Amino acid sequence: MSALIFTIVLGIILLYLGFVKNKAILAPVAIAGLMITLFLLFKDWGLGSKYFHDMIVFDNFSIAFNISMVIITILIFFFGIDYYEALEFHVAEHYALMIFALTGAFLMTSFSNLIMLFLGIEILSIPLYVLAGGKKYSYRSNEASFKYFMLGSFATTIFLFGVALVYGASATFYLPEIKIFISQFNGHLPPMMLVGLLFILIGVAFKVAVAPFHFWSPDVYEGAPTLVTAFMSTVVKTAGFAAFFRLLNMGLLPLPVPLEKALWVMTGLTLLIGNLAALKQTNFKRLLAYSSIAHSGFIMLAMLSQHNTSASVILYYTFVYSLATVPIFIIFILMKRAADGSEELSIFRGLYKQKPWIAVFLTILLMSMAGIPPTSGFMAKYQVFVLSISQGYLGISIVAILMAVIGIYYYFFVMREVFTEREQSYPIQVSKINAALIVVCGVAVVMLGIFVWNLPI
Amino acid sequence: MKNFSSAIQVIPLEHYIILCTTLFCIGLVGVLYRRNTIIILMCIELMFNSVNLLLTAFSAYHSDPAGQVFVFFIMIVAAAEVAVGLSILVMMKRNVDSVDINLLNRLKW
Amino acid sequence: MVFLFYFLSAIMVISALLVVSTRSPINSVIYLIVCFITMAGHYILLNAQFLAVVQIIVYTGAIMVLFLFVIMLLNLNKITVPTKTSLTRIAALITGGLFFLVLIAATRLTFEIHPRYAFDSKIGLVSEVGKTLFGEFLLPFELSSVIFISSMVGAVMFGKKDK
Amino acid sequence: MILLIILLIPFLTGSFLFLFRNNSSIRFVALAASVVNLLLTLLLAFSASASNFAINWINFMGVQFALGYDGISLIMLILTNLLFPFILLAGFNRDQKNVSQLNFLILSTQSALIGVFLAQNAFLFYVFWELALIPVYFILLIWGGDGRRSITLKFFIYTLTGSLFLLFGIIYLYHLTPGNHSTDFAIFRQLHIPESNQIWLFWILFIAFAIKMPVFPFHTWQPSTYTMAPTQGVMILAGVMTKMGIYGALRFLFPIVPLGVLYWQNTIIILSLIGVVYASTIAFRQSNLKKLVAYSSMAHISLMVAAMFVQNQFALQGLLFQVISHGVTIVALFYLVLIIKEKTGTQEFQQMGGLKLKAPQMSIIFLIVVLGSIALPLTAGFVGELLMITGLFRQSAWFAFIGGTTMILGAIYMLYAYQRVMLGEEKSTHEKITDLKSLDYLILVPLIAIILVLGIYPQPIFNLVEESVRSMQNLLSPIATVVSAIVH
Amino acid sequence: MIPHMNLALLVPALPLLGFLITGLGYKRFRNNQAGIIASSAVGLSFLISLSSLFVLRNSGQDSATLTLFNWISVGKMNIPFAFLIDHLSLTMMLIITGVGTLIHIYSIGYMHADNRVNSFFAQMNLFTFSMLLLVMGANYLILFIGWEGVGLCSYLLIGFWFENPAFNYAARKAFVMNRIGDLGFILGIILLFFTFNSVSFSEVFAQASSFQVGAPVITLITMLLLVGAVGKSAQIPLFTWLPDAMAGPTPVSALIHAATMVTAGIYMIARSSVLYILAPTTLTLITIIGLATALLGAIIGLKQNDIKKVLAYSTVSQLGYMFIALGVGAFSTAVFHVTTHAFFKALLFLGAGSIIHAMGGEQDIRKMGGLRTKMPVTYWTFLAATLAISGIPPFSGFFSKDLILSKAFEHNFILYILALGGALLTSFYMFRLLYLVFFGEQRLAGSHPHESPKVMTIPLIILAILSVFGGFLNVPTLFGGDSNFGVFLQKAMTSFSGEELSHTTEISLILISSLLIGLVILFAYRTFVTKVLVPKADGEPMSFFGKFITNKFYIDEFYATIFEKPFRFLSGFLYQKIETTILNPAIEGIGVATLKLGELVRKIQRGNMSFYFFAMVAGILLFIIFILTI
Repeated sequence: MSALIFTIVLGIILLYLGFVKNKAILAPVAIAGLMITLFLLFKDWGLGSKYFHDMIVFDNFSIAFNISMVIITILIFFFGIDYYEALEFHVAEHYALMIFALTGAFLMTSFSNLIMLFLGIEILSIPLYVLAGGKKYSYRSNEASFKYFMLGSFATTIFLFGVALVYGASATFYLPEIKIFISQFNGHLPPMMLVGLLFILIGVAFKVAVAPFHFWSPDVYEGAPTLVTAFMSTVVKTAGFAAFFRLLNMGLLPLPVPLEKALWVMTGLTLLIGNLAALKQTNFKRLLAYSSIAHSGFIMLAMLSQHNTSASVILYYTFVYSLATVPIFIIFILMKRAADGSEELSIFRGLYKQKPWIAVFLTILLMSMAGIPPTSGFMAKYQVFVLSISQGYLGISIVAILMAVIGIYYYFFVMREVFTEREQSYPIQVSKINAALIVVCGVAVVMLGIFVWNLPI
Repeated sequence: MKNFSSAIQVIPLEHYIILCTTLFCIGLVGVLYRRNTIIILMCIELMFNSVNLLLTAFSAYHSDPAGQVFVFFIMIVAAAEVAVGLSILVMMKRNVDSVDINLLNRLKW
Repeated sequence: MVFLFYFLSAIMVISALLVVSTRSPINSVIYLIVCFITMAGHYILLNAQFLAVVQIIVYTGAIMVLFLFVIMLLNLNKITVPTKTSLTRIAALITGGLFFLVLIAATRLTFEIHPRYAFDSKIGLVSEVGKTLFGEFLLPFELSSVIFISSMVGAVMFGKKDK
Repeated sequence: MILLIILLIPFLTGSFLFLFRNNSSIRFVALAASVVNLLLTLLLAFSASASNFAINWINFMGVQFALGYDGISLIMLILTNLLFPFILLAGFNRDQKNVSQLNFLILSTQSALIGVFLAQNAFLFYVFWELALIPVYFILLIWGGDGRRSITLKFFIYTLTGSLFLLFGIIYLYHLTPGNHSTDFAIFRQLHIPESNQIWLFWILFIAFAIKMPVFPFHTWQPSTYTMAPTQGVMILAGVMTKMGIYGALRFLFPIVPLGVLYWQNTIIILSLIGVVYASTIAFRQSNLKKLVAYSSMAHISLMVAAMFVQNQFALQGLLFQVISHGVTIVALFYLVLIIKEKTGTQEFQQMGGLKLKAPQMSIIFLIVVLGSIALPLTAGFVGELLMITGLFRQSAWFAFIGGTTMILGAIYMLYAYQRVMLGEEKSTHEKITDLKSLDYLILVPLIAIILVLGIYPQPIFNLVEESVRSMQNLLSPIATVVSAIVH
Repeated sequence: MIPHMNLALLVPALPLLGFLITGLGYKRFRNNQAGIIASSAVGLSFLISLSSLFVLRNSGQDSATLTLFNWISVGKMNIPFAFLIDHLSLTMMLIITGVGTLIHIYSIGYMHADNRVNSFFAQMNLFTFSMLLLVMGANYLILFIGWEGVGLCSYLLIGFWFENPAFNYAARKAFVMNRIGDLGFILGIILLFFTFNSVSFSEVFAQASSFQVGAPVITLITMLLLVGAVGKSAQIPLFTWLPDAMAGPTPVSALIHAATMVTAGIYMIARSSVLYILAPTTLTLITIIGLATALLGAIIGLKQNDIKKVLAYSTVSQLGYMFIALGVGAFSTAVFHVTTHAFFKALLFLGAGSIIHAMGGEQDIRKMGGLRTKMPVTYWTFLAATLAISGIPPFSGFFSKDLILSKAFEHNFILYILALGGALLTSFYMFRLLYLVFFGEQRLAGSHPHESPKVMTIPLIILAILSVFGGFLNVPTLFGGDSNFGVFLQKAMTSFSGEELSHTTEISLILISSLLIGLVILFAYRTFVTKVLVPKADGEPMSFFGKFITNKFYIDEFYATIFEKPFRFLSGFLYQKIETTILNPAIEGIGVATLKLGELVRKIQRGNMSFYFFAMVAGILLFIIFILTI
């Protein structure tokens, strides 16, 4: 709880710091603040404290996810030092909004009442609508923000309608009570309840870009400022899945059969669409967007294979995925800068010759994304498959495996560009801090693959 | 004021549900039907309101104030969203000089 | 009371339909305001006085005015946005209709909702709502400030003219 | 502990290569490491005491970092460590770009391959299995020939598809293990999986190996990849990595899904035999020397697969013997292809001929290798093929006959190749050709010596693997009882 | 263990040593050094073989086994690297080393001008080594090593002048055809192994007695072994490689394709006589194959104009006779014919080599003539050999061939008639050759034939002596002899002990055949010497049969049509149709289809907001229906 409060305060502090007109102090303050948050979060570990009539529950699950998200945010802020050098206005707002979004994410990991979920989603989303449009005069940024907002609020109405229906049937917003309510039907839920739950699930699924509610994500990811995209595809995704899992785990398990089947269909569709659409992608940012959809599919797979390690697997998956994604985005930013704003895959050509170390780490990161041992991405996928196969979902596991192959194809397609020579490669400039962080992330990605952990959450 | 009667006592709950569903669907059709962004925004507001009414009706039916508090929060969020949405709209108008939602389609495939 | 319910409902539905179908945004706003006012009437019928007041203040008083401002500020009434092709319109209507049918079917299918508590007409009163809001729902109430601050920041960011 | 040392030496040395600036010192250090490894391996092979290494790794997933070996592993280990010095030598004095990276990648491959052969649990096996592929991918991508971009990707995706199915199989087996799940081979072996499951599980596991080996319809990646690959890459691929498939099949299929093996036995044998005839026939048609050798490799491997699936002692011993023999022969062949390419500037038969006039020594060595490849008695190839055909004969005389056609077809296409390259009139393009250099002798003479010595005195290898083959048969004894149950 | 028997190990070891010395150090030798080393290696082998013979005789034992080491020992399969010295192998060893020495010496002269003479001798030595391995092996696998080894050397030596693509083709053809036979052979060995659990001669033959005559498994084994023999000994249908093998240097033809290697098949069957006795069906087949080959070879020989081709077809024909002998169960007779044939056919080839040498490489007999005076030694030795091959008493060929004919007569009268016909044809074409080459006028303008040097003529003379008197090794009882040779061999193999022919029948048979042969020689003399009838040039029109025979019954073309072309077609079909058109695109097609699908899926993302709304609503709608109906 103290972490939550502290983060909000931090956001406000950052807003005020905007008046100082000194961009240089923003990132250090934000990072220091988040470090403190991290410390506060660690302090709560194992306490399982509940607050305000059980509105939010800071159990180990939420703390673990929060820690993971804070770490990723810190990473992004570190990269932001360099990134926001170029930006002149509203830097403080950017930091503050990200912090606010993080607050929303905290709520999404710790809610136990639908209203907290709703508020969490909104607190997360509204700053993101703004952040996506952060490059005010950029047409693409504008479009991204607009699309995100329109589709997002539409999804919110759907979500709310679902909440209303569930409330109508069960007369409560508390997940444990909903669970009790559901359990008295022995799996034969009334249609109203079913539809209501479906709508709620769709509302959350929208946030994590699960097909067929994923349409916003490629466009928004492509149009938004790259750092924001990195934030969205990591922290927001983590928060979304934490919320999703919590919703299922606290409120709906064992999942009513029709809903379960619907979710399986969504998982399959997500895997298919995410991977297939990325296959022929030539825009790197968009490729990452589709790949992020694809990863959603894998996480869904882990989530639906209900097992007591599912939460840990999702945490591991989202964390290592984020850990690989952020530096990839950073390398991309650097490449894009060098290539005069081009976002095509071909800008990576010749990187190996130009900066072999960057190329090697990019390779490691991409390998992690593709799921090649011994990187952590492989371990994540492995654990997902262990879950899904142990729970007997063989058919969808085969589909997932085939899709993993496709995934390998497009990641290695990029890698191939990196190692192909070109007459004049783009003169990429890497600042020391960025280089250090890329190295740290690359090493961490491998190390996490070798030292796999399993948290009891 | 103390014993003010409530419509929920005489009107069947189904009627409220039908009414709200109708409104919700009208809003939905509006979203699909129109290309003017501002009207689509209004339609979304309409959908919010239908949810509000539904929640209030349920709240009254269950005699549980939580539903009405939820409505209050929805209103808060709706207001915030409208603020952000309209500013995005303004920005869009500034950039492309139109409010046609289909004009923004450079990001695709 | 029954009559009042149907009367309000009729106005509400008709004005809602008009919101969707009118060409001019200004008219749409006006109809939407009508719709929201009838909605407030519904709240009063349901004895949710607090909500009725908030509805009037927030929606008709703030949100819709905001809409009006924007429309007039940007001179949107003059801009003609091309209408959709008739095919998409029909598709929209059919989709919406289907949606309606399915939802109705889902909500009516052989299920009786049992009220949770014994009837109490006072729950919608300001005092009751206030107690709940500042008791059970204190945390969300506090946190909703974050929503406002971020939307405010956003609006300022977008609206402010940079040199 | 020695196992861990053997596993790590190449990789660690490879990592230190970046400290050197001088190309020749890089190569020398790499070579020294691999030679040391070879010596250690031989020490291991001929020392009486067994050696194991195990530490806990990922406890909650039942994964130990456990290394160990039996005769089959040992054969593979010897092959790997025997071939890598030559593979590294093949790079000496050649004009290559990024020497340190190349040698690092080669050494990493060696480590990964050693890991595959030593791994004692399926997870570790899988990790090394994939790891072996990565450096090879880069070797092909960076140092490959024309069309490397698309061919490499195709190769990689193709093999990975198989691997992921293997992964599926491993996880499936893992979830069948009792109690706290485990991926140990030892525990996998004790699973009694119902036959209906074994029947499909067989394919899930087999596809990865089938693609790697490759078995008939899964081979299409191979010729183009071999043709495009740099010589050192193709040596690794053909010499050692094909054996990974064989090793994997021996590790997974027979002990774990014996009933599945039994069910599909004839199918696989027939497929492999089709592969033998098919590849041999196609090889004759090739106009490119490297491609011809590629198809010849496929033909030999197919015969090995067929022999593997008849599962009797002759076939298994012959197979394991042939593993070494084929590895040595194919490496020598590809090295010769490289020299020929360097000398004539081409691999197309049309532009070659009469090389024997200018380079008689090379032609003799080439001939000896060719003879080894077509299994002339007193070369290693003969011993292996004889035993394999004997094994096939036990299953069915027709299998032996079709497998034996490799003797005829092999002679047809290999001698055709020899004739087109070495014999005939001298081509005018061959003006400045010289005979072999001392480096070439350093590589080729030991390889030929191995081919001949093993052909004349093969017994040490048989002694090495006999026990494992017997234990393998013991593992298969349940099958035997089932077979007899079906027969009676 | 027989004392001093280990000496016999030197017999194969010396040629191997010679091979290694000449092969590895081939750059350093000048002039005739390599030839001398090689010849002396083989010569020493001959001496040692001879001494081994005496050692064996003195020991009073029939055979000796020398084991070097365990070659392959896998499970029940236990194959030692061992040699068996018995009378049969000693006979073969003596032939190989004896004739081999002469041919090696001869080669010194014949090849002196060639710049790769050193490698020639290396290969010759390697061949001798392999051949010795073949005949000395104590089990079928060692035999097989030699069997394949001689095939290899044959390949190398046929293609010795490798600049000529046609020669290379011939070499490859020889190797591949041999390999076809070898496949049958190796399968036979494997079946043998599974039948007897051993492949060593002694054990197999010891166990064979437990099988009945005509046991299917024995028949199958013998049939498979026969396939090998047919390939190696150039019988129908695998004989076409032998005439083409004449591409090699002439000493090679003499050593490999006349005296030794081609008789390996006969040796192997003779060696396996114990098994073959048990398989009458196979024996009948052997007889038929032998007869057909004998006649076919003889008929084709009638019309050949290349001196070496004539001799090649004559070899094919003579091998057919040996097969007949094997087929009727007269194994020792077959080996006897092998021996005499080695003498006179080697002589013939060497003589032909001498002629070719003299004519400056010309091989067409139509362009020769009148060499009798120019090359007297060659002429006389050639004449001796011709008389021997024609079976004129008392030349060596007479004894062996007559024995075969009489055995054939014993067996079947028609067989005898046909075999006799073949013999007549043999004498006709041999004398045709003799007359065309040595009689009449010299037909090639501008050449100055001269007698060959001593190093070549001395071997000729030695061989001529052997050809003339070699038959006395095995004088039948009819002439007061005691069939020494046959008795000698009896210890190593079995034979049918059919009833002996009465002496009167035998004498009448000899008289008839001698008379007929005399008539044929006379006829040939009238045709080619008196009438000076020279065979027509290639282009001139010929009768149908003439053409048919001149073109060797179109068998090469026939094989090309039914084997080679289909194989080429199949190869092309598999590569271009199956591999390139079906399999490759099929796998690639999966990839391409996936990419196409990806493209399609990508196109769903249209960038159009209205569409996104529609898609979302449609999705929701479908999911509601989905969960409500399921």
